[in-house]
Amino acid sequence: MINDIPLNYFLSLAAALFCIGLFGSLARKNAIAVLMGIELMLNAVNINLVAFWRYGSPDPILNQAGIVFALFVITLAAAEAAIGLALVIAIYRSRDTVNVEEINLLKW
Amino acid sequence: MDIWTLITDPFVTIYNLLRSGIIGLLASLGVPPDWIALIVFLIMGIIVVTAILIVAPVMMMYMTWLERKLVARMQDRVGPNRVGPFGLLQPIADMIKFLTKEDIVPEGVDKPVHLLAPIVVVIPVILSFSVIQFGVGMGAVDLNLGLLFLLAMGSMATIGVFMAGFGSHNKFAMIGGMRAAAQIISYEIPQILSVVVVVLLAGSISLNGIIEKQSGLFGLGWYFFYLPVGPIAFFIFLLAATAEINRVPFDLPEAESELVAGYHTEYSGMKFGLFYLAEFLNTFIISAIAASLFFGGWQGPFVQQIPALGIAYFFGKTIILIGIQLWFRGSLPRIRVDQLMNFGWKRLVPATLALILFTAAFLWAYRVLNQFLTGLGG
Amino acid sequence: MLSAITFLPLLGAIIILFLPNDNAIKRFAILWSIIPLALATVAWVVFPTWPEFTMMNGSWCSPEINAASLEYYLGECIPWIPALGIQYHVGIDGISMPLIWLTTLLTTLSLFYSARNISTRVKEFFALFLLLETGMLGVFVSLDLFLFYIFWEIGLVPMYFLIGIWGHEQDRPQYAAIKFFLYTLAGSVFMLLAIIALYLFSTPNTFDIPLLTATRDNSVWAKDVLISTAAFIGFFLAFAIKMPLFPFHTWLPDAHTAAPTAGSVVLAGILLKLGGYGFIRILLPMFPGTFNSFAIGIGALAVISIVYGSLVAMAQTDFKRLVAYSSVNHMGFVVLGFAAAAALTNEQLINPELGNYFNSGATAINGAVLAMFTHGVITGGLFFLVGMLYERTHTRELAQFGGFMATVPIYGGLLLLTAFASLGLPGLAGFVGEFLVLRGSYTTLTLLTFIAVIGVIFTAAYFLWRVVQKVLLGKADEKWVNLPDLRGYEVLTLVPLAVLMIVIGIYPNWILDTINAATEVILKTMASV
Amino acid sequence: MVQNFTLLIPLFPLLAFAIIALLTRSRNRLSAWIAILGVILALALSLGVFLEALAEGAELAVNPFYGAPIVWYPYGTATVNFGWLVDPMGSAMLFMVPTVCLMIFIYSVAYMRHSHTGKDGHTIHEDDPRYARFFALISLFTGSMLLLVISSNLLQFFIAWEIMGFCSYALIGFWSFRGLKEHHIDDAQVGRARAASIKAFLTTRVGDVLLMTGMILLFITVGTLDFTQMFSPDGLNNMLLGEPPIGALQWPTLIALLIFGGTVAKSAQFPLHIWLPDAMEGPTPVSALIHAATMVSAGIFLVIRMYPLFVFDSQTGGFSMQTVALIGGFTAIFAAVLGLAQNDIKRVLAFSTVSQLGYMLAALGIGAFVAGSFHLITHAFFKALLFLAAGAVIHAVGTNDMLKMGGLWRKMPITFLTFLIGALALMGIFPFAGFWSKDEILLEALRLGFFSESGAAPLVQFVFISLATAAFITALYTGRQLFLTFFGKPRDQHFYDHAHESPVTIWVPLAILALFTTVIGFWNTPFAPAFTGYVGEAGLVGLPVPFEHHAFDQLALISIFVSLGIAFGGLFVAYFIYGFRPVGAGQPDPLERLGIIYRALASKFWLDELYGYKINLDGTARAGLLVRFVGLLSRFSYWFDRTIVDGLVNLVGWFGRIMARLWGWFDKHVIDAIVNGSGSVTGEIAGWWRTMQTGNVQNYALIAVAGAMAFAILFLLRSFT
Amino acid sequence: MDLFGVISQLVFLLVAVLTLAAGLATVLLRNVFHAALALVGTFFGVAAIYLMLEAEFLAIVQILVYVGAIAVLILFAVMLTRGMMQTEDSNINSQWAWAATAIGVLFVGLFILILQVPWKISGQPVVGDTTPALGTALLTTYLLPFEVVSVLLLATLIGAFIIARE
Repeated sequence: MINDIPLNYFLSLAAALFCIGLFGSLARKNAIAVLMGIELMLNAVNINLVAFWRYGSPDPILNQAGIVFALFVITLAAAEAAIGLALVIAIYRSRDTVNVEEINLLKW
Repeated sequence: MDIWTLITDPFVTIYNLLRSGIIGLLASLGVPPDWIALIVFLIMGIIVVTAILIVAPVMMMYMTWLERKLVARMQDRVGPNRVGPFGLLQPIADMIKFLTKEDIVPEGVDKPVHLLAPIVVVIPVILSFSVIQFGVGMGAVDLNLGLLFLLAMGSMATIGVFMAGFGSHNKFAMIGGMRAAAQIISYEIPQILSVVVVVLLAGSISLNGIIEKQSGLFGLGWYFFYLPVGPIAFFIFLLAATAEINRVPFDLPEAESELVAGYHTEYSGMKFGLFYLAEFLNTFIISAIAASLFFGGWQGPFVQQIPALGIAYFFGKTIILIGIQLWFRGSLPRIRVDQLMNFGWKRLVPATLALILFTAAFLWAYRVLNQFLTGLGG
Repeated sequence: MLSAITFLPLLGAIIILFLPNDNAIKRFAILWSIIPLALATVAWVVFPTWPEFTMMNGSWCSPEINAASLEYYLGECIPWIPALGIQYHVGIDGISMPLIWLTTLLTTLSLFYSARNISTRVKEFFALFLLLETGMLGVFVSLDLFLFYIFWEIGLVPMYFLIGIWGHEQDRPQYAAIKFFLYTLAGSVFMLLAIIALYLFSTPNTFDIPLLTATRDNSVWAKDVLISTAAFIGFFLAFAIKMPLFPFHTWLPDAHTAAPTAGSVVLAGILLKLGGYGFIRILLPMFPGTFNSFAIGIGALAVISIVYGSLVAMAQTDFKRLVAYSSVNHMGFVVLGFAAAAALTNEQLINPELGNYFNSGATAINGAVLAMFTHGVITGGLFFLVGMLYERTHTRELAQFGGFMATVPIYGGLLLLTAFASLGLPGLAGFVGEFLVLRGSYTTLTLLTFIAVIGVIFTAAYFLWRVVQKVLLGKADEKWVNLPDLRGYEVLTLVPLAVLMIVIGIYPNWILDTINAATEVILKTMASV
Repeated sequence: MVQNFTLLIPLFPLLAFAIIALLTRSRNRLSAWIAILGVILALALSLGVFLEALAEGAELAVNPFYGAPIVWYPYGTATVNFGWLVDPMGSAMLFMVPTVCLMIFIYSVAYMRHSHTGKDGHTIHEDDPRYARFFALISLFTGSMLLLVISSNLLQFFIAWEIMGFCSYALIGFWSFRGLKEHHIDDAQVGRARAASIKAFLTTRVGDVLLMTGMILLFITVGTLDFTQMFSPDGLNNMLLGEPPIGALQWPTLIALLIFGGTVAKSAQFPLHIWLPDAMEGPTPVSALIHAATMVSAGIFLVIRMYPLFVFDSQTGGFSMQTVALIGGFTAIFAAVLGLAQNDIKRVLAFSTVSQLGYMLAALGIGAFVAGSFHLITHAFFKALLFLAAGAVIHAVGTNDMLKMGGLWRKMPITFLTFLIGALALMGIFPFAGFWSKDEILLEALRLGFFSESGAAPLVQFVFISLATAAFITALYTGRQLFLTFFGKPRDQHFYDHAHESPVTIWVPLAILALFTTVIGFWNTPFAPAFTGYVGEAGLVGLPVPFEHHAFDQLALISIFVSLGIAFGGLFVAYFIYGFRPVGAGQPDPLERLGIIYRALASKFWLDELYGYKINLDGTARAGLLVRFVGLLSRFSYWFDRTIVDGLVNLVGWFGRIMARLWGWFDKHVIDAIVNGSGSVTGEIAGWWRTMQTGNVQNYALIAVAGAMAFAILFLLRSFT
Repeated sequence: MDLFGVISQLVFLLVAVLTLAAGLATVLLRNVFHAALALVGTFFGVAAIYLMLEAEFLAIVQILVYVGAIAVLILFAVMLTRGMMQTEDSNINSQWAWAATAIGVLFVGLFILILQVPWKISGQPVVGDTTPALGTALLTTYLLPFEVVSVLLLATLIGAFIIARE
């Protein structure tokens, strides 16, 4: 399988997905959309990790660092999503909006 | 290939015969080997899939019939007996009803979501059929993460429910969707943890592996009889699974009395039919899983010798479990939402965690004792 | 042992902070101050007899420091800041032993006395007093310049408060306290510069006094004239101010008149000795050459302060100022003694054929150190007596007293004894010190000693004239008819001092032996072989 | 055998002093007896030593009873030891001092009781309020005198000398303070006593300082103070090695003179005699004890002890012996002359003591060592007798002034008789001690001056003449005193009938002393010079050369007649002036007719005003020029100290304040400005950057990404180029 | 390139295109709910890629966790803040142009980087089931991160609860 599809494919796919995610978080007005963008970015990272595991790891069975790391990233993503959304809901409840541009209390 | 194997294990042998036949055919046509492999793979795949797609709806229809018969019996009435002998043709009548009914799409509905919802609900259930082992070697595919796959499919249902609830632009639907999602999420944990108990005992996640571990002693090898842990795990799994698929004691989402029909109020015709299909198939899947995990799936006396018996055993056990489920539907009242949540989080989750801990400790002690004895002996 | 003596008072001070009511503090302070006194007495009695215990055993410092400080007894040495060559190095010899014993004695007596006289802010008073004791003991005990300087400063602060807070209002205590503090501080700043110069130019950069003395001959700071003179002047200024020597003495009368009785007893009794101790511990052994070249000048200053001190004392109308100036006079003798010893040229020290210069040098130093000790005892007694008089009459104008010999005979008797001891009547303590100093300094500073002798006459004159005549003799006037005589505790405070005066006067051998041993060592170190 | 207990002799009186001072202060009678007991024990022990010394005989001088056990002053390697030394002259003193002291102690038991007429007329006898204190002080004095006599080294000698000085100060000033309730002495007497005591102490202090300097110089040059080793030949010689301290003066001369300075002060010789007359303010036993017998003689004893030094000095060309003789001779005449003009009975005796001491010094000065020493012993007895008798008279009559007395011989026969014996001894009439010792001195002076082999010594001749005239004047004033007090008509009736015979405890000591005065003379008559053999035979400690002694020859006979003639001549002249027509009540002293001379004599040649301390009768006192100058000097130095030195310090303070204000201004205007400036600049810049803070999270994220991008690009470029 | 290789590449391209499309949909769709659903689609795409990289366990965990939990969470969030939905004018904020350019440059840089960097390939075939080995690895070599993550999850649980509480 792997000798058919070169590593670069996966990496470029991950890069693309990452950029889409980044664009999502930078350009979207809705806070939840921003969080979704972040989720995308994390997934892109995961793809990279697994790809490196699969192509780069000398002994895929024993040395599953990539997979483990991906697992941790997933849990982290879950935690981040939970907290992020909790915050968004809290903000929504207090300021009745999730539009990021309106949440600018720190403006000078 | 001889007759005896055909008799004892008809389906598998037919499948193999067919498969080798095609290969031979293609080889004779001079097709390059990898192409042959590809084509054979595709054909056999299609055959198995169609087999499942036929068996599953039929099963579903006759489960509806069974359900209505049993529940009627419980409620001291006869149940469908007009359409065909003992109402046997009633399901076909229902089927025709679903197909012919007008499919109303209310206005202001989030069209794509609304339309996709039933499909997203049904697909996971059908996918989970691929992993179930109907008989000895008679599973579409034997993933070594089979059980986990099943659980994953179970958790996908939430999205479908959400889409149905959300997409139909109807407050009742939305609330039903929310409740369903909450219920599925919170009962997913106890279900997975109870399954973990079995995985601990069996030491493998693939369904076949678990079933093979339960052989011996005329059925006493089943994990149900693995005394301190077995029955409790089964009971918790059953409850959690029932809640997962919103069956009776926990059928809050489409509770008729309060929310008209829950998340599938706005659906009619074939879309509602699909929801109905998904519900019943889910019941079947739950019973099948329960049967394979706790009652040894196709395990039974002489199954090695006559693999065919495996199918009989499997279907027997599953039907009994479906019966229990239907029995629930007939006798248990619907519980309130807070009771539901309380029971799920404050009773089941701790119970299953304790159970896992206990089993792990028990296994460890057993192994140490074993080593000690052997060490003593050696 | 030594560290115990030094830091026990500090510990006492801290404990006092926690004691609840006043008389608990007073009782505790007195009892607590007896412990260092007992330890010091044991140390003095025992220390010549236990050579092995006394030497530098159990010290963690570098071997050459141990080698250099063999003569110092009860030595303890722990590297404190090894990077800078600073050690917590303590040790005593014949010279510092009597002074330590005197410090502990005078502190106990002052605490005993002030227990009944101090009523305002008792806790602070006793805590500060014990802190002061630690400061003073520290100076006598430390053999490391850095440590010496620290204790020197610690001694300063409590004294400032004692004068400032408990001083008598009409004598401008604040002005006196600040003047005292700044004056001494200015001096000690020069000393600090000198210490640092020594540190920088000593071959193994160190602050250790024995080591510096041992490596003096071939070390840069001794050979280079500029550095050694600058360092010498730095030290000399600090000690001269503290002594006080003639031009630097103006802080003393103000400080004394303002200070409370206990304060001025300790100030005169011990703080003045710090300067003297500095001369003998640092100037003589470390700068023999420089001191020699300055000897005549310093001798002249000493003689001036003797004569000048007694003359000015004669003109005083305030009893306490008179006693203060008498201290200037007595301290003049001490400096004269040291100057005489320093005036001995190197070869006079080494070969004995030239005439027993070594012995006369030794007599001078013996006399000076003993004079310090006896001055502490006598002036301490005098200040107690002045304080007691002030408690009763609330005035120190000599003119207003008279005929006390009849009205308060015990007080009169003790004052007579102390006055005669102070003016150096042979048979009492004052004479011994002065006689030895004069005996020692005649050989080297003959002319100066002649003038000093005149000072002796004036001392006798002003004391008798002003003190005994005005206070004791004459017709007792009605104002003081019901003057209460000395109470029990006051007599008890003065008795040990009186006994000391008489005993030292008649048989001074027990102190001179201790001092003599150390003087010979100092003189040997002075002679750069 | 007894001799190694000699150290205990001074111990008994000192112990008595301690006991009285500390314990029996309140009980007068008991402390009196303790004091007397102390002296008796001392007397017994010293008599023992004296007899043993007599047994030893003359060669005691060569190896005297000596012991210095106690290590006293360590200095460098050597030490000064505390011990005792008894040589012939010492033993003689040991005999004389305790006896005289005992007599005085017994005498003062009664003397210190005052009587005054109480409210209801009859006289009340009660002890002096500080009765015990008196006995404590005199026993301390006796103890220190004995310590001085037996001291083995000059330092011990000096300490005893100083303690005696203190005792004399305390005793002279015995009545220098008076409690409100006491009225046995009036204010004038208190004032006078106070001034006299300090005058005495300071004058002796000057002498002490000179003595101390001499002692120290001796200590340095000779290296030791111990009498036995002090005069070793090489010790004395290396005195000559060093270059002379001041001009032509040699070391030995300087030291000798300094030591003689001590004697001049202590024995009240010419320049420093001013304190003795005023010392009469003390109680009479004190005057007797201190100013007759012991203390003043201590000065002479010092010269005796240091005689080898004086001899060595004169042998090596020093002039110290001549100065001693000169001062001695001059003082003899000077004091005698002054004695003539005194009306106070005790002052006359004081001046006579001064002149007699001058006698002794003159004898020692011209080399008549033995004669001088013998006169010292005899003089102690009859002078003590005279003083005690005078005391008895004062005690009885109540006043010192002779012009108020007269015709007392009938009221006080025993006192009169003893006074007469003492007076005759003083004048040098035949059987009494005074004659033998004075005659001996005149004989020696005559022989050395006019008939010695080494030719006439003009100085000695001058000494002989002055001593002769002094003898004549002594006879004159003694006679005057006799006639004024005892003979003639009582000039003041009130005092006359107040007089009464002195009680038994007073006239018994007088009798004993009178006995001694008569007997002691025979110890050393020209015919049987036992004393001369004993003392002079083997020379002195440190001067083993024996004094040459001439047998009795016709020169001695001539001198006997000469001295008798002088004595009787003086007496007749006195009789002629005072006895023949006794002075009436209220009449002036016949001598006043001499006019200016009399006034000069009466006011002691105004020396007090010059350099002393004039104490006038009413108790007020005015400092002499010298003392006032010292007072002035001290006030000036105090002014100097306050303004110049303190001023300097305050100046620095003031200057500091000025600098402080300057610095304050500089700081505010320059440094502060800089600080504020920098503050506002930063504020400005901050303003610009603030706009970046849009509050929009995504802007920040974008900027972050852009920043990361920039870095990435940079990194890439660098790694690829 | 044998048939199998070609097919696998084809499949890869298909999956890649689908995933990216879903990604873009998530980012660009005006309706947040639809975006959320597109996100679910992306998750499935990523799961598929994991399968292609023979990491089955991870694929299933991806579905189980992402689709099962996080997507639901996001949907919940969307639903809870539903009030805003209707007034959605444009979902793109003002700075999208800048963001697009920066990200474009970023993507190009990354792409060049990917092509340039000589990745170390060690093409070992994956034999047998990797899950048991993964299990042991998690609880032995990576025990500490495992525990830390568990603590993190606990903290998140409590944190989210407190923040979102009424």
